[in-house]
Amino acid sequence: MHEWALAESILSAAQETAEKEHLKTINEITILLGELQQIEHDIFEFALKELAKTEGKKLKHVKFHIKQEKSMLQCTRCEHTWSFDEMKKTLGIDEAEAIHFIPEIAFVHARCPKCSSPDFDIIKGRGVSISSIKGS
Amino acid sequence: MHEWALAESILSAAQETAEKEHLKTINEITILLGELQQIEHDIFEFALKELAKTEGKKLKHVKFHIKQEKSMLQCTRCEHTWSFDEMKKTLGIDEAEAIHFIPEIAFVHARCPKCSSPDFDIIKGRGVSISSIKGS
Amino acid sequence: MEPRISIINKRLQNVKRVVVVASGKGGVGKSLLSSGLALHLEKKGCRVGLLDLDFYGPSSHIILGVHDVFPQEDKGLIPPRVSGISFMSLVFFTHDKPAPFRGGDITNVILELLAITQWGSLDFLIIDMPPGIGDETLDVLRFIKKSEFLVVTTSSKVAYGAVEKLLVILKEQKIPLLGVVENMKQGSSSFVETEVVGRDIRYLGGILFDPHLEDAIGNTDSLSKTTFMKELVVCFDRIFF
Amino acid sequence: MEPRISIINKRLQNVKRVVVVASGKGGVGKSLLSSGLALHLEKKGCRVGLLDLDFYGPSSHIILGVHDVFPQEDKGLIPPRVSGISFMSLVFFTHDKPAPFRGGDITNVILELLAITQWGSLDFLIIDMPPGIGDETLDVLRFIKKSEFLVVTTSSKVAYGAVEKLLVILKEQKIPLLGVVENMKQGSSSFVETEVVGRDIRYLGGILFDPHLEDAIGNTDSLSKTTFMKELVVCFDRIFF
Ligand SMILES: Nc1ncnc2c1ncn2[C@@H]1O[C@H](COP(=O)(O)OP(=O)(O)O)[C@@H](O)[C@H]1O
Ligand SMILES: Nc1ncnc2c1ncn2[C@@H]1O[C@H](COP(=O)(O)OP(=O)(O)O)[C@@H](O)[C@H]1O
Ligand SMILES: [Mg+2]
Ligand SMILES: [Mg+2]
Ligand SMILES: [Mg+2]
Ligand SMILES: [Mg+2]
Ligand code: NI
Ligand code: NI
Ligand SMILES: [Zn+2]
Ligand SMILES: [Zn+2]
Repeated sequence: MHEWALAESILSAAQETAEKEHLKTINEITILLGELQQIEHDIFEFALKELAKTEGKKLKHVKFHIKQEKSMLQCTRCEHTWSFDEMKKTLGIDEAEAIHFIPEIAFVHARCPKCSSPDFDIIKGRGVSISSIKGS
Repeated sequence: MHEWALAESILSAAQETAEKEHLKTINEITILLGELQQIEHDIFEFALKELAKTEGKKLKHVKFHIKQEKSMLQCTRCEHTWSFDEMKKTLGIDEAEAIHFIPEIAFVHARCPKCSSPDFDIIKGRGVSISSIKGS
Repeated sequence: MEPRISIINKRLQNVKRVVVVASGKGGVGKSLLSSGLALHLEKKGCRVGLLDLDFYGPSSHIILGVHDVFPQEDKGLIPPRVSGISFMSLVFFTHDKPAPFRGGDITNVILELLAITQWGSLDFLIIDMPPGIGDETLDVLRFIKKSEFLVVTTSSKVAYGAVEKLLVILKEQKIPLLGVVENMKQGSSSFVETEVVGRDIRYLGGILFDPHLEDAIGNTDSLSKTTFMKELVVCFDRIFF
Repeated sequence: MEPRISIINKRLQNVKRVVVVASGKGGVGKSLLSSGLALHLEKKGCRVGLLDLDFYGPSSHIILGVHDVFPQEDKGLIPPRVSGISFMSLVFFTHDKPAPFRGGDITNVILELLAITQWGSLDFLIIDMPPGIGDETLDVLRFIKKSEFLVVTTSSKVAYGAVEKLLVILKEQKIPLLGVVENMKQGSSSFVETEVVGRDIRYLGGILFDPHLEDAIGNTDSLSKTTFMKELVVCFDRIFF
């Protein structure tokens, strides 16, 4: 359940935004869960809701929209693109779990499926990010 | 006149594109000159035209469109943005010339005008780039 | 929007001091000094954390002889205790394989580690840095506002040439600078001391080259008994106690 | 579209061999070995270039005692001759001030240097690398297809732990690997040799710690007379001649 730590960062960023933009309440936060980090929707939503209860009045009535974001990896050497779905097949359980903790561990345990290079980029779907915060 | 070396890279990239996309001739190359690198339009155009003469038939009738690209620098720490125009005022002649050779030397000789941080990004207008190559 | 930045202060709110052991140069003893300092502070009764941010050549786990431990998952990751020190390193995830990261990846890894690690209450968090003034250094300056730098050099002109560049940046940016340690001294040249003092920076003293240090690597009891550690204590006690 | 990548092969087309002096670890002697190797090859009658890619701690100009020279502008930049070596370094542009680059900047600087430097005809281009397996290493692998790596380590477990990671990557990627030099040897442990040979990599020999080397830094005549250089010649002549 290290997901709590990331959920906490979402609420803290929301508070910061409320502060900066002088919002009285935050109504809605839209969150992207990048495929590479393999975070379960339900666990994450549960953590967010539990945490929101103790975050004070600005987050009392917040709604969370959680969307999955497909991953895209691209090789710097041969320009081939692929996804975590495909990468996963070559990973052991420990390796996939290490990527769950730190998505860049993909560069340690995985290679371009076409040319075997370790020099690739995470183009999309890395981890947890905020796509929008709405308040009033 | 180190500009020749960069002009040469444009023609070489054009040849490569012609090869890759099976083009018989290259008709037009649109080039951006990023403000930070301080390359003079006329010198660069002259170099391109001279070099094109000896590049073989694919580049015999090529037209060059050279556009200036305004620069934008942004501070990672305070998010302030500025341009090379503004930066230039704080630079000595040697420093500006060093940036002409290697644009990243800006991180050596310049700072964020608002917070003095060396941790800024070149968002736009770094140096020579190709915006399009047209052929048939 | 990047949510992780905003949680970092909270993660470090019960950490009293963050000591960043850095150098413009590699191989000057940053890692030995980081581990040595952490062990010493722990012995003195302080609560100490050690974070290894050298991802290409992580060394702290080798020096401390870390085996068969893993962070505990509990609303984040709780670093395992190693010789009384809360220890965090990427090797828990890399399984000690190569980490061919580009600069942007480094920033992401640092952000992730800082966002999910639950250090709890500490008197000192020691950070073992890689060499240079690149992404790791810029990110520590950016994300960890309470950083205090401890800079390591050797007596060599080549080493000091690189170290000086870090000192220039730290002074210019008005970053708290605890001072400079001159490690692996062999001769009696006062070149480094003169240079450092000339820049109005505290010279913390020299530590001699210890021919027996290598044999103590991987065993914290042996390490504590080296002349290296005796000299380290002299350098550091004058700034921390 | 990035035009600079496509010109690099042409810039290096009359360079017979590119020798990349690298290590996972800092402070193991990459820069001393790069300069020493360049000086030696030049004495043997080869046409030699030396490129310093360690932007945070450039050292080659200190070792060779480079002063008051600048590249000549002629359809690019022609490196100045220093003790008979065509020498290129970012210090010509930084004026030896700190270069706080992030990874993406490093890539841009390397691309720019490779695109505009006119090396002419060379038998050897020696590249003095920074430590690690980050942007510089990945970019050399990406942009300079004829790279051959010469890897430097010391006898220390901590140093070899980092060096091993570079070796793993180079072997895995099937990059030409000339071998490993064990520098600054002091004891007689054969730990490094055993490890290297066990990975089916050529062990090029050891070079002893030379207490007089520091005094020769900055003066190529003195450098040529050190025992360091004598031992270096023994290690390298068996691969280059
Ligand atoms: N005072 C000392 N005496 C002898 N050897 C030392 C001393 N300090 C460091 N070393 C050795 O020097 C090498 C580099 O030290 P390390 O801590 O790994 O440097 P860095 O972290 O700066 O790269 C290691 O082999 C280490 O054992
Ligand atoms: N064989 C040797 N004997 C004594 N000192 C050495 C030897 N090789 C390197 N050195 C010293 O070790 C330090 C690190 O060398 P350097 O070439 O700068 O390493 P790197 O480029 O790997 O960081 C320098 O002070 C250098 O003078
Ligand atoms: Mg990558
Ligand atoms: Mg920058
Ligand atoms: Mg270290
Ligand atoms: Mg070096
Ligand atoms: Ni988890
Ligand atoms: Ni010019
Ligand atoms: Zn590939
Ligand atoms: Zn700023």
